[in-house]
Amino acid sequence: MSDVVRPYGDTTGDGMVQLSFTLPIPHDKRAEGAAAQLARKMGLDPAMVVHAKAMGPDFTFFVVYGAVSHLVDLREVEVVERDYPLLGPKEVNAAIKTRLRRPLVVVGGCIGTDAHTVGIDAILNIKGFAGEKGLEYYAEIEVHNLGAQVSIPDLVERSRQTRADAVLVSQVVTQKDAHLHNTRELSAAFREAFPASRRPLLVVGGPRFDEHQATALGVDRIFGKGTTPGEVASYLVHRIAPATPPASPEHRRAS
Amino acid sequence: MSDVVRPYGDTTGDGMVQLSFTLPIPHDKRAEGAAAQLARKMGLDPAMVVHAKAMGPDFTFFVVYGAVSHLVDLREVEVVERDYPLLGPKEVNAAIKTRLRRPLVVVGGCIGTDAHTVGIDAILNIKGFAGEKGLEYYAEIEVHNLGAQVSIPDLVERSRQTRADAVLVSQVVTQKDAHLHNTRELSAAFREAFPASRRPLLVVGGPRFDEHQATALGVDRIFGKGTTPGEVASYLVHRIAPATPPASPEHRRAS
Amino acid sequence: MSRIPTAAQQLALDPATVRRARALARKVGGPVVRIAKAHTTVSVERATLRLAGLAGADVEGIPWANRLVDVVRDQVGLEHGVALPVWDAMARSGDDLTVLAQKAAAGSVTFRVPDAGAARTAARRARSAVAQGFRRIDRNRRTREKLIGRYGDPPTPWVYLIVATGDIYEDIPQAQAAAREGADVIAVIRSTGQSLLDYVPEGATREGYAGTYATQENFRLMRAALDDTSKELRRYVRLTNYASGLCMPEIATLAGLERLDMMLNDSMYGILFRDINPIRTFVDQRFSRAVHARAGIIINTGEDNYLTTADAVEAAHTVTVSQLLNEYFAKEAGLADWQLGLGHAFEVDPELPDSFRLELAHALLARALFPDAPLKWMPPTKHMTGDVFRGYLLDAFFNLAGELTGQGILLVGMMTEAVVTPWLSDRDLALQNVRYVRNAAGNLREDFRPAPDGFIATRARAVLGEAVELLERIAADRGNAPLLTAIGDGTFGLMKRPADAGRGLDGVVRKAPGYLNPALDLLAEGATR
Amino acid sequence: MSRIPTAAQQLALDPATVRRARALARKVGGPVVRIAKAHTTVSVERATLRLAGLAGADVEGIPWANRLVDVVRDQVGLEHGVALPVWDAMARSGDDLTVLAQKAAAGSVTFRVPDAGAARTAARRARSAVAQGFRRIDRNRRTREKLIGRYGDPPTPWVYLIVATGDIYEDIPQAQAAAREGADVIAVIRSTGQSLLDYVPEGATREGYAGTYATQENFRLMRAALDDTSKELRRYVRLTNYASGLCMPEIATLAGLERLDMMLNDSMYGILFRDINPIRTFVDQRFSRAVHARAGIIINTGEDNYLTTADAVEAAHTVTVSQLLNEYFAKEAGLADWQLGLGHAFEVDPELPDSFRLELAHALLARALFPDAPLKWMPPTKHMTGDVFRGYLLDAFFNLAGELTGQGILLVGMMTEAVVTPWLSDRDLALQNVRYVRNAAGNLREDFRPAPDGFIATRARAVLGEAVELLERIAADRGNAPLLTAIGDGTFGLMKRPADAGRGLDGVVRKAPGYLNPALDLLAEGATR
Ligand code: B12
Ligand code: B12
Ligand SMILES: Cc1ncc(COP(=O)(O)O)c(C=O)c1O
Ligand SMILES: Cc1ncc(COP(=O)(O)O)c(C=O)c1O
Repeated sequence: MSDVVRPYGDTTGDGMVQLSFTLPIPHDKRAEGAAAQLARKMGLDPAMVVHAKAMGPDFTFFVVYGAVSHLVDLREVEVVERDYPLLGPKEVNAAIKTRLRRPLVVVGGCIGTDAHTVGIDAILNIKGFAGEKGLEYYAEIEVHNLGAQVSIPDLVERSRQTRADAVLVSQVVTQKDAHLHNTRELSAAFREAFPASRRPLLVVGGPRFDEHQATALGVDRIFGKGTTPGEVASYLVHRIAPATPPASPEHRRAS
Repeated sequence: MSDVVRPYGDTTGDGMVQLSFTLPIPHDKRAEGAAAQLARKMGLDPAMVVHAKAMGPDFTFFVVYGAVSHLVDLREVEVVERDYPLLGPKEVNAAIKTRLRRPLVVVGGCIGTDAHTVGIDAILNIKGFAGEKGLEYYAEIEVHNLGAQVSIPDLVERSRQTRADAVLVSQVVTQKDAHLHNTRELSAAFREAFPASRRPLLVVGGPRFDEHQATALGVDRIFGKGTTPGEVASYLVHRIAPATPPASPEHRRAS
Repeated sequence: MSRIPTAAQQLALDPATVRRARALARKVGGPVVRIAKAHTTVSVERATLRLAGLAGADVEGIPWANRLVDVVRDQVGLEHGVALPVWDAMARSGDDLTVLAQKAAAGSVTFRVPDAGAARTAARRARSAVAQGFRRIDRNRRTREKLIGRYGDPPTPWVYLIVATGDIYEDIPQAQAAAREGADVIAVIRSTGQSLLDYVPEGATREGYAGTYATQENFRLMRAALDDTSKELRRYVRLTNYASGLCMPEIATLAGLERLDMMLNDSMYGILFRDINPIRTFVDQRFSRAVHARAGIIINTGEDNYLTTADAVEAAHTVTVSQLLNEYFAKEAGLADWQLGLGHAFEVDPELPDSFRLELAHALLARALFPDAPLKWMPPTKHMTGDVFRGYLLDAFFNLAGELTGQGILLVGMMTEAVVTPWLSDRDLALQNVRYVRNAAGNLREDFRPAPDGFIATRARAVLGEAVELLERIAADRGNAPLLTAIGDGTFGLMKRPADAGRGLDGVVRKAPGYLNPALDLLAEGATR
Repeated sequence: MSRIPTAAQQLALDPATVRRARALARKVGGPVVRIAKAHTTVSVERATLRLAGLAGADVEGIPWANRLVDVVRDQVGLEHGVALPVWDAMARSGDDLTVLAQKAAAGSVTFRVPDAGAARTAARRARSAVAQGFRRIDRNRRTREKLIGRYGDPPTPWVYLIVATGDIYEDIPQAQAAAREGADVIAVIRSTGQSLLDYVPEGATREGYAGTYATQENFRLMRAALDDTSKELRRYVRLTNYASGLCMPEIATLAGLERLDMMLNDSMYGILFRDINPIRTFVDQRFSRAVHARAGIIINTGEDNYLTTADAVEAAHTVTVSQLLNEYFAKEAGLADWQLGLGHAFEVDPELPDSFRLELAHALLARALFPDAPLKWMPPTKHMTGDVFRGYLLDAFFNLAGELTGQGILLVGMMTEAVVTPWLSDRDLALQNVRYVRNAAGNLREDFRPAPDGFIATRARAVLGEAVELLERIAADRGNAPLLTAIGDGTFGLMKRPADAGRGLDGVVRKAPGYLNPALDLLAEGATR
């Protein structure tokens, strides 16, 4: 397989894609031209405006098909690959027991006004997700699931009280980038509340996060849709109870 | 309304669009990254890969949502506007009678291997389209509908025999640009067979043509999806029996 | 054309079992009503003031109703209600309500619980002031009835669409566009987090997340816009919002005052999904339902929510139990059958064999149990994915189930359910879906005849059986409010919510013997003065 | 689970009317069969040579079969068939068939119509050569039966998917992908224009427009690829192509030789939609159907095509008439009920009220009239638009109708119908649609009980009535082939096709008394030598 590919409609290299959008203009010939203009700006050539429908007097909906000229260079794809070994519950427990020599403490919840707990529960509750048990199931992990709509000050407070090793936060509502704002606030608050060396690991998750943005948002790791508890547990072990301690101590608290 | 607009999801200016395509690569994290890369190249930022599905071992289908940064400039939209008055059947007949003083002869059909006659029939047959009668209904228009899969030499021949004023050709199959190839062949053949001054008007139509391409394809006019017979009749009168004869005689035959 | 058998006939439900289910709901709900009657809450008291015309907020946006109730509570407590102290103070100072609130907020009013003549005066004046609010609510109800009389009511299921931009000024054109495309009901979704605010924001708002704040002014703006559209379309377009969260009674009141037509209002949603204290919820709920009853507002209950966390097959009977409880509480508060938009949803895992027939079974069961209620039928959400094509397909079958089982209110599903709050085009496409299904296959109901011994009827009877069992298990508790015990034990939606915890508990006050609330009186009496 | 009544019971069809309809089809079809028996065509003769093993083409790509038949025809005419002159010449020269064809093309062979002993020798040798072809066809049939025996047959409706890239090497992976996703049948759509070619192209091809050329090599490549996939999936994946156009008999033969499993093969499609001469069509068709019968191939007829030009409600009865005629011609040619994939389609205007129920009525009527035929159910095409979401929705209801009415072969609809020939992803999405509908709602058939006096049954009976009327009108013609008159008058699909015009007429030859065609004999006798 080549490293450079194009979208595939029914023939290798045809570059075909489907597109739909609304323009805030009435439906007429000009509107169809405007739709074609946008499609061309997106790289479709030719762009076939195959459907246009007035939605009231001020908006028009379009469906466009066409070939894009862009090439996808697979060598340039950046993927947040799993950079830690995937462990089973037994291995996780054993690692914590032998290396950390105390339970690993996790505090979790949905911050801000977000009340979508199904995702964080999938990671934390015994019931788990996709056939894997959640972190509560791990004998060596102590889980404090604070549930929905936890305020950031409360979260900081509980992390302090419980001497949390890691704080796990879920954000599902993304309208107006709510998840990004909240995550930035979260990391700012923890940076303010803890000296770098004692700050718990900050892990956020939710279906619409871009996993590359961890650094930009000031957190240690982002988990996207379909995450399983085992991945999270393995990551926590890797960061908090690593096989060989990390070269630079980073921001791990003294245990 | 401003002259510059952006796609509209649920808020003015949000730029949101929906996109779907297939990449010829197996479904894994890299594939999702590749999909995001393509979306970014198309101008989506952020690009949310909201769905990815393996289609067998070699292909992956994606649905992407996101905001495009492109602006649509309505002033730059080119539209093939109707540059002739829309006439009713009575007016068309009267114009031909008084100005041409003989019936206007039209030859039509589907060329090449295309057998989709519904479109050309909609324009030519009495039954018509969208409530408008077809050209056969016009007393002053003489219609020769040759039907499906007419070869270009046959079409040239029949145009000569009938002394056609206009040749109307439909092309519905567009796979591998069949319609474009056929149209180019058509115009080449007519240019070869007729002196410029006697060449019949060449009109092509079909649902997937780009109306701007007439000159590029060497024809006089292109009609797209939803064309009605009245539009075509009005155009023919405008070109063949104009109110004031065109400044330069162009390629009209002596009558 | 042959007559369509009723849902109960189609399912061959045993009438004795149905009666038993209702009796159990009453048995379980009764003690909770007694508790609700014995308490008031800050929001009930604020709602009373709002009925009397108190509006507006201080510079920080805290409503005068909150400021006033807080001061009264600080000074004399709320166990006698806010009416006596407030109208007593007004009688003494001659201030109007707003001025009094402002002065109180500034710390310059001293309240007392009046007695004897002063109490009678205060009570009389309070009643007369609050009655004005009810008269406005009554007028709104008559206006609605007049408009519906003029335009006629749309056929069921009513097409119910949401707008959720967060900005009332984007919501309005989107709502109007949706109405033009065929929506019978527009719901303005609330901003995340509003349910936990212990005050109702003021004014027109543009900054909600995933929804728009419920404010009196937003209500007014949207109702006025939809009135315009109703006129244009010659079809009365209903408006919906949420009487839930910590301000349920006040929002119910504002809905009545601004002629909203439907309100989301569930007896347990706030408890389970917002961790609001159970007592607070039941007290607030009883007040708000009485207001809805008066205002001619249809409530929509929230059973669909259970199925977003629990499995729709395993937990099907919890939906039925909740519907029975919602019905009991609603009727107790004065609502009529036609006002009960009992909720349920199309949430069976689409991968399950016969999933569509399971949906039909569940939907028919609700139809059979509540033949006169305009059931609110909620679309697939949990099993929606980013595959918007598949989403459009599931929504079509949801629409079909709605038609085949005679649902009353069809909350139209969006293909982008798993992606974004609905776009303008999502709504347009969704309505096209509804229209096609209804027009092409709506009458298929005549040809749909599940056999009494068939898969569908058998499943429906099984769910009813499980519901009765669950109610029996709850009723078997020997405590003085078995339902509260059950809620505390995690019986519903797997959430444990003990009666002595949860948000808003500090806003609950046990009534003293002299407690007075003219709103409750006017509601109970159906009086206008 | 209660028993599902048959379609005929559900519709309360009058058995006498059904019998009358069949009798009329026989009356109308009979004279055409007599005409077909009295003629041969160039393609029938070429097919005979192909059965005897003649393959390959000259440098210009003209098949040796064409070259040889043309020379024979030039020299001695075809009224005695090609077999006698050809095997006579071979007997004389000792050449094999290919060498003879090459020499003939080079002009170095002189043909004659042998008589007496020479004729008997030629006839014997011809029969023995052609019989080899049939033995190969018979072996293929046994192989198919063995594979199906091994893997079992999929439940109906069989999922039928098209590939249409124009390039056999793109088609193959797409077909395999489709099979993996659940296709039971793969159809390779032909290039536009192939039907008007009076020869079958040779070799693997990559340059078709909107379809791939039907060639023996393409057949072989695709069948081999699908055999691999069948093995991988442990499910026999059927392969379909088109026995239509000017080379219908040859393509039918190649299909038998390469173990294709189904063939599009309609008695009137070529006449109406390709302006192929009616006599040519009926002669070619009779031969090709006899080959299909022998090969165990299921034919698919093309009634769906009428509804792309005519209105599906107005013209519903023409579909029924054509189905009855196709049945008559098919049985006359030796096909069994299980081989009759009679066509019909979901093409009612979706804007019409009750459009879905009209579809159900039409589909049930076909089911009732042909209870043992594996009806081929075609998806919406005419009313598909560029709105791919709406398209996906219509396809879902098409799938549902297929399940509710027990169709045999489900030609899966594509959301991009009005846009492009199907993309890989269209097929994947389409299969997901089928799977959902089948899994979620397939058993809804048990709950679907149109009342005998209801909309659906009434409509079905009305269509049958109109069909009988139309057949009566055709039969009333006093000419010697009323069906040909009717076709000439534009009775079907509004197209006038007189018997003495149309493409391929010059390839029709009236048989002389001594006409010999060992293929026809072997077919008639069911013999293997
Ligand atoms: C269930 C649900 C609800 C339930 C929530 C119940 C509950 N207790 O959680 C109820 C009915 C209460 C609800 C309410 C609302 N909802 Co809601 N809801 C959904 C729904 C249908 C499913 C979400 C879900 O449970 N997914 C399943 C879980 C397992 O997936 P997940 O969250 O992605 O989690 C996985 C990964 O992301 C990851 N992960 C997630 N978090 C974390 C955290 C960590 C640390 C890690 C490591 C991993 C991780 O691991 C999980 C397992 O793989 C979605 C639509 C959909 N189909 O997606 C809408 C949706 C999320 N809801 C939405 C909205 C807007 C609301 C409301 C705000 C609407 C309103 N205004 O009233 C309300 C209010 C809620 C609030 N205040 O936040 C929108 C959000 C739009 C957006 N993109 O901004 C959605 C997308 C629907 C829509 N299209 O409008 N909702
Ligand atoms: C009906 C139909 C058929 C019928 C045609 C019957 C007939 N006598 O025409 C039948 C069943 C025979 C058929 C066969 C095939 N079809 Co077809 N068919 C269609 C279908 C469903 C509708 C087309 C139609 O009638 N539209 C209605 C008319 C009124 O619209 P119109 O053509 O756009 O015409 C309007 C304008 O465009 C304009 N116009 C058109 N021509 C002209 C000419 C002039 C001079 C003017 C002024 C205006 C004008 O005015 C008309 C009125 O507004 C489309 C799918 C779809 N829903 O669009 C596929 C479609 C066109 N077919 C297609 C294909 C591939 C085929 C086949 C080649 C498949 C095969 N390999 O076997 C065959 C073979 C046909 C051939 N050799 O060409 C493809 C084309 C793909 C592509 N873009 O290249 C389509 C899009 C389906 C698909 N997605 O695969 N088909
Ligand atoms: C009954 C009910 N109340 C309220 C809400 C809204 O939630 P919130 O209280 O977060 O506004 C919902 C959610 O749809 C609901 O179903
Ligand atoms: C019965 C039948 N034959 C043949 C065809 C194919 O057309 P063509 O002959 O152009 O290949 C069709 C079209 O779908 C058909 O239905």
